[in-house]
Amino acid sequence: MQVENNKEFRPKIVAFCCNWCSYAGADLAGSSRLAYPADVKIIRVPCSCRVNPMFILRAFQKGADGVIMCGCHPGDCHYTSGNYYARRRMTLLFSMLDYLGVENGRTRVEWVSAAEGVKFSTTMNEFVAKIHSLGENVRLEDLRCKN
Amino acid sequence: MQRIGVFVCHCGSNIAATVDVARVVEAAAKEPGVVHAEDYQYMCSEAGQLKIREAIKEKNLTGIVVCSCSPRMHENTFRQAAERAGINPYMVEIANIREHCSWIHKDMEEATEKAVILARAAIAKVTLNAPLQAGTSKVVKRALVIGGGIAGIQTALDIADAGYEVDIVEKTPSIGGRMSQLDKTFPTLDCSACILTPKMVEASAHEKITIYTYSEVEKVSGFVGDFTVDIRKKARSVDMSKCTGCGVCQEKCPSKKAPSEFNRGLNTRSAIYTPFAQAIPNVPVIDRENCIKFKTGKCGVCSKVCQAGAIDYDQQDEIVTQNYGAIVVATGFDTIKLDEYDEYSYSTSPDVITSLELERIMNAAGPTKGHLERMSDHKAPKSMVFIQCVGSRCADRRGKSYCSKICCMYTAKHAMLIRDKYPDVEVTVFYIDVRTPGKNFDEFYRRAVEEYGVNYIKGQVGKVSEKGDKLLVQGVDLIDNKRILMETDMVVLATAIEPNKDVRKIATMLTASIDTNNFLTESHAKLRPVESPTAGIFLSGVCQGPKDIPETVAQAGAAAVKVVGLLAKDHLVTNPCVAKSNELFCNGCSSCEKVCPYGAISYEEKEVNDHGIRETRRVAVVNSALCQGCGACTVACPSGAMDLQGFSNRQILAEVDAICK
Amino acid sequence: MQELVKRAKELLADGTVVRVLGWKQGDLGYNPEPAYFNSEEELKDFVYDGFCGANLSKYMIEACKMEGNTLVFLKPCDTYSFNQLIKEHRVKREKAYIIGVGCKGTLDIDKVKNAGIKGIESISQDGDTLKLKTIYGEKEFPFNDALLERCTVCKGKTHQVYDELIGAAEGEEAGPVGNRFEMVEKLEAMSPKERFEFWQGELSKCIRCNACRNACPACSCLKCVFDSNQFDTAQKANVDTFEEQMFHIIRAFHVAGRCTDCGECSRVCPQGIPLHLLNRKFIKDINEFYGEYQAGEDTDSRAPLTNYTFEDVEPGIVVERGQK
Amino acid sequence: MLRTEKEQAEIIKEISGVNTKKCMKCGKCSASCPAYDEMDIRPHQFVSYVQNGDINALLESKSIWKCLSCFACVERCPRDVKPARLIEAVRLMVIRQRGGNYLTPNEVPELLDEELPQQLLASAFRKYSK
Amino acid sequence: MVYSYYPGCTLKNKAQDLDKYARMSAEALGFTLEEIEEWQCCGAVYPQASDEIATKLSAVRALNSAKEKDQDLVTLCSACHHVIKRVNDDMKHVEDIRTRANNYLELEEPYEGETQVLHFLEVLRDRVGFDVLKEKVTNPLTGKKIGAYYGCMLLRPSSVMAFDDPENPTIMEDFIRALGAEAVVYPYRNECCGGYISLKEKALAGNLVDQVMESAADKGAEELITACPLCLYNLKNSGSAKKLPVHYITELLAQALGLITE
Repeated sequence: MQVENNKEFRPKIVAFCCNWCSYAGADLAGSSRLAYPADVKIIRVPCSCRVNPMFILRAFQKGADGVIMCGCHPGDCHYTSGNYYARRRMTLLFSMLDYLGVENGRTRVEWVSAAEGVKFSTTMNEFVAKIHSLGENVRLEDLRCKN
Repeated sequence: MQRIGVFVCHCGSNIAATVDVARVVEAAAKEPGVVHAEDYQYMCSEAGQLKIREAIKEKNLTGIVVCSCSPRMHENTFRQAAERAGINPYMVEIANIREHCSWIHKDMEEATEKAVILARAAIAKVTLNAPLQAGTSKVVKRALVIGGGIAGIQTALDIADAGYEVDIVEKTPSIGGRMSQLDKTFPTLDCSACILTPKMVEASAHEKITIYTYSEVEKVSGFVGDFTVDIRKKARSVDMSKCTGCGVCQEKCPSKKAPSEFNRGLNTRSAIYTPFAQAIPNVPVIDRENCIKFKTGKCGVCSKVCQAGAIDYDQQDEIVTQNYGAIVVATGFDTIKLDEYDEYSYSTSPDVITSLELERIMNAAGPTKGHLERMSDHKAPKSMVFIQCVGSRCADRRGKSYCSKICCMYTAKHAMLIRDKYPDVEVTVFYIDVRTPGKNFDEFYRRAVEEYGVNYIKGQVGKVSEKGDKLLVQGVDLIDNKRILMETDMVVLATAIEPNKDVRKIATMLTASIDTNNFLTESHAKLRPVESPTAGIFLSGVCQGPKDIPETVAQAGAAAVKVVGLLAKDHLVTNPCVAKSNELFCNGCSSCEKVCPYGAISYEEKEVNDHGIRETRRVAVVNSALCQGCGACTVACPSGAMDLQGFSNRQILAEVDAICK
Repeated sequence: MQELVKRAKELLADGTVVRVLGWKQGDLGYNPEPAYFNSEEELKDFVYDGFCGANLSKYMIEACKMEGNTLVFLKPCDTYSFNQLIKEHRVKREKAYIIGVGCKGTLDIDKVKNAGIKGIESISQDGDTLKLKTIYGEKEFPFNDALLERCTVCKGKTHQVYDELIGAAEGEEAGPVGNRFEMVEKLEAMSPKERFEFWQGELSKCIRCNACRNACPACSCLKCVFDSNQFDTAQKANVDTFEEQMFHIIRAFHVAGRCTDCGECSRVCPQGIPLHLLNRKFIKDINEFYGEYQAGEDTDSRAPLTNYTFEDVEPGIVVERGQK
Repeated sequence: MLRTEKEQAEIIKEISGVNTKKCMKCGKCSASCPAYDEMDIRPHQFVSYVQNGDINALLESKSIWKCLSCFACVERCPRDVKPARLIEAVRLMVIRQRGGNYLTPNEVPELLDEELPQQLLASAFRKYSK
Repeated sequence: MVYSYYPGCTLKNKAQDLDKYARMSAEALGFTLEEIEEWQCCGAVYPQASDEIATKLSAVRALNSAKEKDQDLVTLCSACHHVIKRVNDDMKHVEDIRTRANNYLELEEPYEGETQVLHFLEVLRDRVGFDVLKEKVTNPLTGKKIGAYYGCMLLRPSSVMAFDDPENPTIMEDFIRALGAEAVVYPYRNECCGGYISLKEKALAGNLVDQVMESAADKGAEELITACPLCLYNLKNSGSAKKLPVHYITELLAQALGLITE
């Protein structure tokens, strides 16, 4: 069997963006033509607090190499407090994944406002670079591979 | 099974130049459930919408995916198109292949591949969409305007003239704002007070307008159509219903050392004061920090001299709670602090002033009664230097990255007025660029140079230092490539402007978004410039971005029209993408209720039939009129009983799966 | 024990309760199981000893739906679970008559068996020693060496909620107080690769029997998400290699901030997976990030995940901490 | 090895770490410079010369020996361009070439005086020669 | 309190007074300056180019030896302070420089900018406190009108030096007032005297010194103080304008503390 070693690694990256700030920030990055790799695919959610840890695990299950969640800056949530809950949930979830030995760079939270097209783009560029440095996600899928 | 139609937009060349639209159509057509796929030049055009409507009819479509620009742009357009063709508007999903794809990628292969994936995700989502029915909510026919400057006054007048009640909340003791501090206005050199005062009077006399001065917004809850706002009326220590505005109290007040806010600290005022003569209301307030009575318990002069008996030392802050259908933010601006720009000697020399301070000096009601003089020795200057862009266009930590927009014009105005009134004063302006877009603006600047002989030098000043009783300006003339060392009598700094420092607090209360410079964000930079992305919140004046008076007044009117458009409705259609609880899964544990920011979740003891087991259970019930659809509850719920319509667990998972496939 | 039975009979007799929830003698000397006793007669099988580890709080969810009140025996750490269930409206305080029973620590029969003691017929306790009658004769085993892991890090012998106490007193001193985060800390100190291998080894033993879920007093959902169609996870035992870790991560996440650290999950796991280490990781993080919190200490505070402060740490802390 | 001016400009940008495109040509660096009058090419021009690749003129400029390294231009630049770093990079390019030294040990004795502090010699050699 | 102390080349030679009075005063104020062993000259110029590593190493060695003793590092000479503080900032924030410098030095534990660098004046302001200093003054310099000469190197670039407001500093004025004298604030106190170029560009250095002297005299200063041997030399020896006497900060300090007489 031939192993395709040379095949360029094209990571799969899921970005959950809240409708009010980060999705709009991504739109601004677009209309300002601030490029970031096509590996990033955005899913629109009303608020970062809509992001269920199940969604993130499911993404990894289905082969994502990185998952990033973006929301309004703390204090600026369209729904007043959603991102504060999201912040706690993600902090604990990421800590747990780290505890299970999953590389902690595969998950990230960034607060991006509707006016921060530049930040959106630089964040995505950084995150993709980080995922490239980590390589393909195998651990999350492999925790039970000794069948 | 859904019958899905996919419509791929070229957006002229905006999408088609980087995304192979035909390939997207081809790939989409192969997806399960897709029975129709086509592309078109401009999907949002009437012709494009017609294609959607025709396809719905011909192919009996039940779900629509449009691959186009951001849903923030045209989601509504396509929903309406679907509705006109007889299907539920919430059966439409958008794949954003412009802002999130064609505009940020250069490689056609890569962009096309991504567009296909985004289309698949939208198809996967729409497969699970269910028709949603929007409810309605009431509209309170009253508006709140936060800020009583020219922006707030104009907005309030326009709304009130349309027949709706408006309340203005102003933090300082009088309405009038920054404009009341200006002497003349460009480019026509009107007297600022002469054009502002009538508007202030009109606002205070208007039967539909209530003005709360010396008041602040304390708490905001609710949402578009029905906000509940707590307004704190700070204790004025003067009974507004009794005071006649005679002014004797201010004259007799023995504490006269507080720096005058209105005169930018150039002189002092009494502890009981009205900020300026034309103040509205013409009722003073006692500044308790500087009042001898409040500090020591002794004095009480004002109370003794007040014939109306209006002085009330025991007055307390009062909270007024009021409901509003719409809120306009008009909080204005201030100049930045110059502590970190000491190369210009602002903190060491009284003869280095800001432009706003010069306005007060030039004003007949100002600290020098309108006489141009140095604050150090009260001598008339023989030479003056204006420095532009102090703190504007600065990428460093000290200043602001933006152009403050108004400085070039007001500096030309100042230079012109000084040369006009005091022809013997030499006026030099150091500039980086002179920016004069606007009707009659460049002509105005040229008149300053050509008719009034103002000396413009291109080059930012490096240092201003005191030398004897003069100021030494060290700069360069970039055109001549020559050192300039100029002795002058006064230096005026065109200081950058920034949003009022309270705006962040207010934005947080309103959940209105704000940018890194603390300017409030508009819903769309071009198409919705006076609306905040938060429904029911509108923007007026400099709180949204630097602008001059004509622009502010125009925007104030625009904001008023948007408010009137909202208040004219009897009901609003609510967002049907709200949370819904599956009572068979609900444990009644109250987790969801705890995270709901709107108090939209309550509990009922309800008899349920769980696969034959009948029992009474405590179950969560969502009030869809209160729910705003954030989804916090859905994640707090451990059993998955709580789900969000339009963004359901299964819909989002379907998107995840499609993207990761 | 006789005192417990005597009191139970009295309460049944005077109509305070119509049933008793306790432990019943099993078929071996060391496997009592939770049981309802509806009459004085049935109480003859009642047992209370070091092997009555089962936390009866969760059974009260069902008991509360029955006619009449129930007498329940709760050990000190079981009362945390009961309080938590009150907070979540899963049990009704007024439908329970709680006798707080004293606890000397609960025992792990495997520790005895692993020491080479086979063929156990019955066990009795004599001071600090367990006396075992086996088919090979009488054996002795130090009581403390047989304690369940959770009882080596006893969280105290104070009952958080009760109607009366028997064999216990307020302000009683806790049992052995070890550092309950010792193993969590050890894992944290490992490299990601080592941690990964540790968990791979442990979680791969899971047979998805759901014993942990059934025993856990926090896992009280009427319908578990893993049995619902909400997340496409229903009825999928062992289909996907990923789903086991997902199950355990999500299970731990769903009880985060609600888990009282009662240790039932690990106690009942037939494969011996140290599941409590997942829960304790969340407890440790919560304590560090948001301040000390013990679920079940009260019935009205906000749980850490339904609460926030403006100054909460950012999720990036996980990365920053990892770099140290 | 001979380099083109364009290559030299790239080297200067790299070792100085200056992004010349950030300059908005306000002239505040030159306005702040105490040695402005002694310079043939002025601090703000260093930025545009490097940007335009006019390196030969800079290598021959006497300005590189006049810069005081006082960082007034760096401190006051509104765009964080750091012209002093560019001037130093050009000076290094000169002294790293053979014969580019501006100070030789032979000159020293006649420059010395009784009070002259060691650091002046140390700094002069650091600045003027390789 | 014991601080690691980096005197620098000039303080061991032409500027021995600056050094001597500093140590005396330190003891009087209850702290000790402990000279680090085997220090080397810092080079007197901060190398700005990113490809210069060797010229930064002596500063890193000094910083590391303070780190090993778990002490803050105190300097006196403005040039040394400037070089060491900026190199420390590089070691903290510039990965490339940090890696290469550590590769050269092969230390037991890599140096990553852990040491805190303090100027002697910062010790007086932030650790001793000017109010405490004032109490310890036995011989107040009453009646003296003293101008502080900061020069450039202590203040700029402020983002790294973080010494004081770069355009309107006050630390030396507060110091002067603590000693009982009158501080004369004049605009050119933070302008460069041209010390570095005084060897080869005498005319330019002369102009700059004249400007400083004129500015100070204009505001009524009768003498100047400085922390920098190079400034002191240049202010004394360059230019043609009327000269004000120039002293080291520590000389005045020792006088005010009654350790020496004028």
